[in-house]
Amino acid sequence: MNSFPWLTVLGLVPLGGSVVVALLPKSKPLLAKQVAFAISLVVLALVVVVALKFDGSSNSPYQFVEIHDWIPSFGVTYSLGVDGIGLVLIALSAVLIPVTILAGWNDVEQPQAESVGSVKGYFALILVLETMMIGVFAATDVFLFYVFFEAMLIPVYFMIGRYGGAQRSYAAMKFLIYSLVGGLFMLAAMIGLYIVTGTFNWFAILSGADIDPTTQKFLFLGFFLAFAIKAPMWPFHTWLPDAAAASKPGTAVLLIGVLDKVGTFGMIRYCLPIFPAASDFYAPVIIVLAVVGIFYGAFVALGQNDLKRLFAYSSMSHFGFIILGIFVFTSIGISGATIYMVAHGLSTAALFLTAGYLMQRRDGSSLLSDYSGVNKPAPVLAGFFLFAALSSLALPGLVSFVGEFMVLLGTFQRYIWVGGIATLGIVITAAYVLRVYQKSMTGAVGSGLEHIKDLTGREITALVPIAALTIFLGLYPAPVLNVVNPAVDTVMTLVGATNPEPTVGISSTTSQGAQQ
Amino acid sequence: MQEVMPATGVFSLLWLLIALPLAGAAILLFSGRKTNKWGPYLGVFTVFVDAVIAIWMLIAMMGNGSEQRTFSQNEFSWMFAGNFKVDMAFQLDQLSMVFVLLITIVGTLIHVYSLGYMSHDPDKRKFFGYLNLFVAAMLLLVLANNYLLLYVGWEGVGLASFLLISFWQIKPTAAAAGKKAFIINRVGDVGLSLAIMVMFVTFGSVGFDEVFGSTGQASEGTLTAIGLLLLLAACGKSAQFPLQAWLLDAMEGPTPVSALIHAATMVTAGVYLITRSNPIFDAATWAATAVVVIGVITMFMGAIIGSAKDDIKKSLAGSTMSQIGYMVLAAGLGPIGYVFAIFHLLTHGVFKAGLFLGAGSVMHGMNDNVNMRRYGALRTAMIVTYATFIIGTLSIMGIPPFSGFWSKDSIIHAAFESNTLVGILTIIAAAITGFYMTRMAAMTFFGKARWEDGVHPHESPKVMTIPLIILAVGSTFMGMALLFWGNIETWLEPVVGIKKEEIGIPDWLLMTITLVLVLAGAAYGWIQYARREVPIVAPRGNWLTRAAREDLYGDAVNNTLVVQPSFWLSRFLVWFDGSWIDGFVNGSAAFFGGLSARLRPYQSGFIRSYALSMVGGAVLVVLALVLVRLS
Amino acid sequence: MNPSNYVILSALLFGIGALGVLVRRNAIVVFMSVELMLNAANLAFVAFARMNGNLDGQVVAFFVMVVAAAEVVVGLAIIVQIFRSRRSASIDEPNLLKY
Amino acid sequence: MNSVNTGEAIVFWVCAVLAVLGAVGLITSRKAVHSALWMALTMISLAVLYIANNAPFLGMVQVIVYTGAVMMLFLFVLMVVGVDSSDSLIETIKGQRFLALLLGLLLIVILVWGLGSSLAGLPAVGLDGANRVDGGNVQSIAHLIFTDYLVVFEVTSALLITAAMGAMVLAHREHWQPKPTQAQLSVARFKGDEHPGNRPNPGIYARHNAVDTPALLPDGTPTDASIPGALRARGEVAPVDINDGRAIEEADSL
Amino acid sequence: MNAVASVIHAVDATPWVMPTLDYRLLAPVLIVLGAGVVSVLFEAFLPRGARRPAQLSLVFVSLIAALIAVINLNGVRETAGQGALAIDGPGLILQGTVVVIAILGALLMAERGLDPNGDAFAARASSLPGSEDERQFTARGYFQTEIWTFFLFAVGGMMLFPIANDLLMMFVALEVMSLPLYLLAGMARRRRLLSQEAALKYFVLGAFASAFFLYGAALLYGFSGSISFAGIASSLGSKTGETALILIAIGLVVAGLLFKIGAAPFHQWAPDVYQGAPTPLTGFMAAAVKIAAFGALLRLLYVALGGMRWDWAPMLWVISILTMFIGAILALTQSDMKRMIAYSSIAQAGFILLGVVAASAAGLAGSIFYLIAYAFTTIGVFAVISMVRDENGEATHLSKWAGLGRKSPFIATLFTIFMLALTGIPLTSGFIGKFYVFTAAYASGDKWLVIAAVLASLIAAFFYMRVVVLMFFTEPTQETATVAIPSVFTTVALAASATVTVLLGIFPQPLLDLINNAGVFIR
Repeated sequence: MNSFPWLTVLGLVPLGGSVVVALLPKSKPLLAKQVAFAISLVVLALVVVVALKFDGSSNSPYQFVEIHDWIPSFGVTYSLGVDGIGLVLIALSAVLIPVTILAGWNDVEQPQAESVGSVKGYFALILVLETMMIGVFAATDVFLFYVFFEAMLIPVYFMIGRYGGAQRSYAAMKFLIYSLVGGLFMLAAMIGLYIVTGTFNWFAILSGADIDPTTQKFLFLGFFLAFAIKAPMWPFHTWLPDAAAASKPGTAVLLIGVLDKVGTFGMIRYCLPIFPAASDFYAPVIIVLAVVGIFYGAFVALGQNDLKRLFAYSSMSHFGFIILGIFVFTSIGISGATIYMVAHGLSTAALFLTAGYLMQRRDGSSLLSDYSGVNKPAPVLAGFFLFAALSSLALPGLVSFVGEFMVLLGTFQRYIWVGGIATLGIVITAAYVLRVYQKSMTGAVGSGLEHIKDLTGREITALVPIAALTIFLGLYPAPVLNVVNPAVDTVMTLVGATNPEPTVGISSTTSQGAQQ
Repeated sequence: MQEVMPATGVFSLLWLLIALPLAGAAILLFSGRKTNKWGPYLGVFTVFVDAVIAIWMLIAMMGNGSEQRTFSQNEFSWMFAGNFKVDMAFQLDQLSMVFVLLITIVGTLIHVYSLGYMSHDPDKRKFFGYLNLFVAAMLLLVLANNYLLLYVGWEGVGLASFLLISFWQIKPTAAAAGKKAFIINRVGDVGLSLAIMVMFVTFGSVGFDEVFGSTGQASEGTLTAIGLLLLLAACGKSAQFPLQAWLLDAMEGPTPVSALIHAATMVTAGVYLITRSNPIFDAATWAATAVVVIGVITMFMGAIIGSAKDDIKKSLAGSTMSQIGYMVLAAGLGPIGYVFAIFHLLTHGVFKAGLFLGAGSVMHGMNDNVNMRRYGALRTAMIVTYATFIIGTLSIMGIPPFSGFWSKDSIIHAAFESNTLVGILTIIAAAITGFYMTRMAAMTFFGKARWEDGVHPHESPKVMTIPLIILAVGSTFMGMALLFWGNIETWLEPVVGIKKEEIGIPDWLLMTITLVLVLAGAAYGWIQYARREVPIVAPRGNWLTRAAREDLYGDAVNNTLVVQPSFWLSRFLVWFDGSWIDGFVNGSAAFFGGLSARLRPYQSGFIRSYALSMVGGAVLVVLALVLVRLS
Repeated sequence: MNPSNYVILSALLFGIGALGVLVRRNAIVVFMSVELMLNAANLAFVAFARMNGNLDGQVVAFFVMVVAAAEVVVGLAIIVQIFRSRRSASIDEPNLLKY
Repeated sequence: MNSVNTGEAIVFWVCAVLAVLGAVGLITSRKAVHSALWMALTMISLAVLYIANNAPFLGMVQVIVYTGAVMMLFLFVLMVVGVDSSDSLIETIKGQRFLALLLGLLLIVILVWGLGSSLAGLPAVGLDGANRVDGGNVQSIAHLIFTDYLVVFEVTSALLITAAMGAMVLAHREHWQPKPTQAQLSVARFKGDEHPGNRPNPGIYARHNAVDTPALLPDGTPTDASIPGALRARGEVAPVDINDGRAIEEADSL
Repeated sequence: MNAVASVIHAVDATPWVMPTLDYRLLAPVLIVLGAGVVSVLFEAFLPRGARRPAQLSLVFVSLIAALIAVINLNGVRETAGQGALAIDGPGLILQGTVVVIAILGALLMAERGLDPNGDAFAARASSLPGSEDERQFTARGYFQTEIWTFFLFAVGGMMLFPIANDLLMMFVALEVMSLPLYLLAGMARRRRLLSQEAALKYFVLGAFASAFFLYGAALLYGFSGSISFAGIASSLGSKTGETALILIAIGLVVAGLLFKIGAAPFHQWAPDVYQGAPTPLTGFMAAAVKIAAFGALLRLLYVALGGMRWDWAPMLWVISILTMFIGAILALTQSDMKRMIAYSSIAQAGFILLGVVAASAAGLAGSIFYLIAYAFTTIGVFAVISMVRDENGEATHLSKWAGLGRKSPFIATLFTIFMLALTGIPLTSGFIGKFYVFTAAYASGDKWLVIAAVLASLIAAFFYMRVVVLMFFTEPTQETATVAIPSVFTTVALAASATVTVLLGIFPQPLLDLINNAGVFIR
């Protein structure tokens, strides 16, 4: 049964769907939405099937492997396969896409002068993006990965530029150019890798000879820059606030919720295993930048008046945690970072979607100062907003806590002081998240907000899966951890890192014994 | 070491203790308006069932030998990666048991009381939902078998506290108070997080059993660090100095909340944490000493603040701080004090709940006015409230035979056993307690009526007074019951250990001195506030009064040291991000644009200039070739 | 004297031709300068043919003359065309396309 | 002929000087015609030098093709464009002249230095051998052209066709209607409104015979027909006092 | 003296051996040049009305025949025409590409459906701009069909250029290619003054560059005593002295060729000529000249001067960087579409030079792939440019493209694909091309050159994407141009170029196989 090309099918369904949607008549926007939504659900169903078929205890970390020659001249293969990390992120995308479609049902429909694209175009682009995202997470060929990595920019570019707000052209351009900065340097590094290893196939690269450390350091930078920009890591972040502020909430969700994960995913998948020596060499710098990012993002978020920018900066802070978790080279850290990616995807979705609902009720204003006391007229909206906020601040019991704590613990395990300092970030996170909630939702009802409608059934329906997943995985993250941990162990082996042992007493084996 | 028993029989319902109120909360919060009608009753019901189960468990537990009273239930693996593994597992031992009882029973009473208190609130359903959520989180806190799960409950109660403080969030002050509580608590949470991390790094586990089992192998420095971090956590949750500032503001919440969360249960979580971690503190003397110091400081701060506030709830909140200070210092004393810290915690939970509910009842009758200067002579208007409140007052002052006497006296005794200075300080604090409680009672129930126009004090409905009565009964007899019949010392000993030391002065003398001082304080309060006219506008007062009214400048200090600098930093970084980082980005774009504009004139359109550059190019090419060859 | 002097002379003529292109504004004169450069090349070819002892250089020079003739025809046609439209043979005049 | 004998040296030096002189003249004369003449001088000098270099065939071709055909074409176009046109000496492009001189001289210096240093003392093989193969320079060149360089030779035809056709397309004005014959023209002339005969010459019978002064008809009235259209269009017609003529007549009659 | 003596030296004359001409090898070129000659005859003898159909048929038939002839030579690897031409894999691929691009270019040039008044070329190049003659010719439809003669000759020259195996052939091919283009550049129907100016600039500068090339060739000949590449290559190995001579020679020859590919600082003609020339011709020229000239440059450097690699590579290094950056930076502030694409083509030339600098088999293959990819994309770009019009003809000002995505989403999408390809976004041919040349350069140790190229690509991305911004992210205004409906000619060309652009991005392997199997230049 494994011969069935699950991943290819998975990628082709949304692609075909986007063509169908794009070919629908312009006069029937509703049909386009329905079709797009249906297709996204089909993809989700397929992903569920794939996830169920995935064998977490299997010895081979990559499953559903398909390898075909693509460009033999360059040693490029069309090679797909997922490990736990990839699977989890594909699942995240598959969940967020229908949610986004549903939540953004009317986002591009209103007679807004600013938007220039057609309704069906937006949904077609979302589906194209889904293909790219699946591809990027499933690629087991560096070249193929790069192709998806770069091609992914285009649908997003259009989603921001055609359907965004006031500054959309600027933001789209900034997004694209920034991404290309990383992408092109990565291209250079990728070429270097090819020169050194003579192949692009992931498995072949890994089984190939070790790259000498000097070359590693050079190539690592190319890859890392691309991922750092995508992630975004301080100080390569300034595209994100602009992009988030200019895009529709749905776009922002996909952009920050999934797309940016490609950056951190890339670090785990490519930077660490291929360039272990370089990763080790640069880790201190990266860790410092990550910690700076955590606090920088949080403090800037504290001073923002624009909701979308604020969330963008908060994401930047969160990405600081993720990157931190990756580069401490502990199983806990990397597993935590992966969980954090999922958690962040969900919490970002919740935040942006609720904020989007809110903004839609007030002519799209994203200024925090335009809102107050929303809780009174729209308690459900406020409730979801609060939930999103809590998810963002990593409340224990929610999946974001699992990720954050594991990241911090993993960090602490390796670098006590860094872990200690990073932990302080949770206070500032609480400060800015609650500040937003307090300012917008509580207090006297702001003028113009007295009669806003509470969430409709459709809007709630879009949020419920996110909330449910957030809570479920918060209390029972095992489904994710079960598949992620073996993959992380593989990464750890490849990077040649070992987990620090407890300083006294119980060794890892006995502790497990004690807890059984 | 205690033997860990599998959770069979009634103990297999451990998870249900948490799940019930959690389900209640979920139903109440997510179901929408449909449940408005019966929702509050569901909220009461879940907690009540919990209380029943808890009592059943207590009975079952008492059936076992003292070494077989720890029951553990492992649900599933929660977090795991590498050598890290945390289970979703619960553990019920004697210490947890008393907390479960406190939480469920007092919780039930307060839920019932709230039926009346919140009867007119449109968001009543949500309120009960939050209360249920709180109960669930609090139970999780005390039932967790490892620190990380405890942490979930720890933050969960913080969340519930936040939600309930800002329940009337249309009031900006309430919303701000909720946020403040949450953020300050988060500071404490950092301590807990770090403590957990240190434990993991040191012991390779965060389970109670594993940590305590290998405490002896860790260095004292590590243990001190863990202890101090746990203390930080306790400070946050239990409003101890220097993280005390949120508690007074937390009185913005509905009064039952203040009673349940900010008096009886949640704020005592810090004490639970320290007590629970007793093997660590026992091995880390410095940390234990710090606990005592913090306890003492807070004990006095709370007392002083309580003495100066005219807001009945804030005055009670000050008192709470002070009493928790007692508990904390007791817990800091080590095996000498753990039991009494818990003892006092229990009695305090009951009488302070009663006091708060009484205050709520008063407010209920006074149109929600909280200013005691506009009270007076209420003893006739609300007789049940008056009676129960006075019982509570006597109990907290430590007048025999009320509950507070037994527990507080135990602490004072223990303090003397440990350190005479601490002992003396506890007695002084007790005296101040006498003063401010008398002041409160006097201003509220005695003296002349200073009511505002249109206020018609009346007794609260039965649904509110019955819990008051029950709590008053508890305030009266619980101390004796626990001490003599329940034998709390032996009950808790397997968990926390116990140690007795001889002290220089005989027990009766110590007790007498304490009582005399308390009565002196009470007398002073009586004279000041019952005999004399209480001015409606507060007099300026001396510096201490003024400082106390400003919460001893806790907010000012926080603002100056933390809040303002944060905002400055934030503003600076916003500027920096826009002008420098983004400025660099846009600047480099502008640079190339500018370069382009600067270079364009060289494309002058003149054939001859083009030819010139071609000649230049040829020369360049030739020179380049020559130079390469030469080099 | 050495035959290489011919080459030096050709270099000189080549340079002068290039200079002429750069400084003269009459399109026809500019074009003449280009022709001068071609002639310089021819001279070099001829001189090198002698120095190398084969006739390839001379053949090339011959073809260059043919090419140059064709080029002259085309070039002058273009110049005449421009002159008709603009009534000017200045090479600086057609200056609409720039930047 | 490995080295250069004195006679050739003399020829070289004379012709070299003349060639350079011509080249310098070419680029320094203000008038394009002068430039062309200077260029002719260079061409002829080069032709001589070709001959001196064992390339008699090329020398002749040079004279015929260059000095004959190409230079004539240049001059012809110069006549079309305006023989008097001369460059102004003021440079209009900023920095052009300075940079041109700088780079031009640099180029010359590099070339002369480079070639001089490379070639100095290099023996020349000479062409005697090569020419002898086919019995002479012309034959040898012909041999090469029609064997080794046959393809080039053929391809050159494309070049020449292009050139011829290009010149035709750009310069030849085809008519969009058939050219009227002489007969048609005269018929048209008499059918038209205009006076078929000659127009009066300017200034006839007028006091002035300047072109802008209208001629006087026999009856003494002035007629604009004598004035060139351009002037008429510009309104630059000198006023004529009709009485002028009379006055003269009267004066004569007196 | 000697001169006279040599004339009468008819002593030991050897019998002439008839040169062998393998017509099969020469067939592609001969077909096209022969068609050019036939085309002249058509002009001379056919009635006006019959000329256009006849010429078009001739052009397409001959080009397709030439293509077949090229394909027929698949696998051939020998010299032809007494060593003047090298028929080898790379040469044939370049030749074939030139022919295909010529077919597409011819389609564009033949287009008459876009403008009611006719094609892009002046009815009479000799008539004065704005004169009654011009009006009458246009109105009567007396179009010049001589353009097809020129076109065929130019194509013939382009086909010769990359296979020229000696300096003379190369020079003549250069001229055969260039002279018709000089003429054609001046023949635009609209904005004729600009067109004539373009022709003059192209011509004068082109002749100037030819002179440099020629002089360099003379010096090369002087150095090696041979004009054949093989002879030059072998002399490089055998001679050690005369360093300055060979260096100067290389410099001048290369400078002449760099002019044709539009490399900085020999690039300045390109924007002016591209802008002024008739758009279909610009498209053809931009694509095909680049192929031919790069082919020639590659052959010269790899075959004749391969031994001097360590001398010329650093020089080209500098030129490459200069070209990339000047092209990309100057394109940033352009407001005319054709001009912007011209600067873009300069930048692209810089990228292709990476492959040249690599001086390896991969470099050769990469350059060829890039050239092919670039050529098809460029044809497509100019096809679209020729279709975007307002009442004054082609609307090349960028502001007129604002909101085009709304008015004509399909064409705007195609144009976007071309822009993405030029940017080098994956799944387009441009990406594979960039990848290939970058890889080649990297493999040759020019790591920092790749980095520089990456930076330049980045700057370039900015202006390519600006077009997309303009088309898709901006509302149409009154000013916005409309897309004229083309006839089958442009449609086919556009479809072909778009298809190739995408196909080469997704399935490049067949072409890569072809190029790799072609091997290296014959020596």
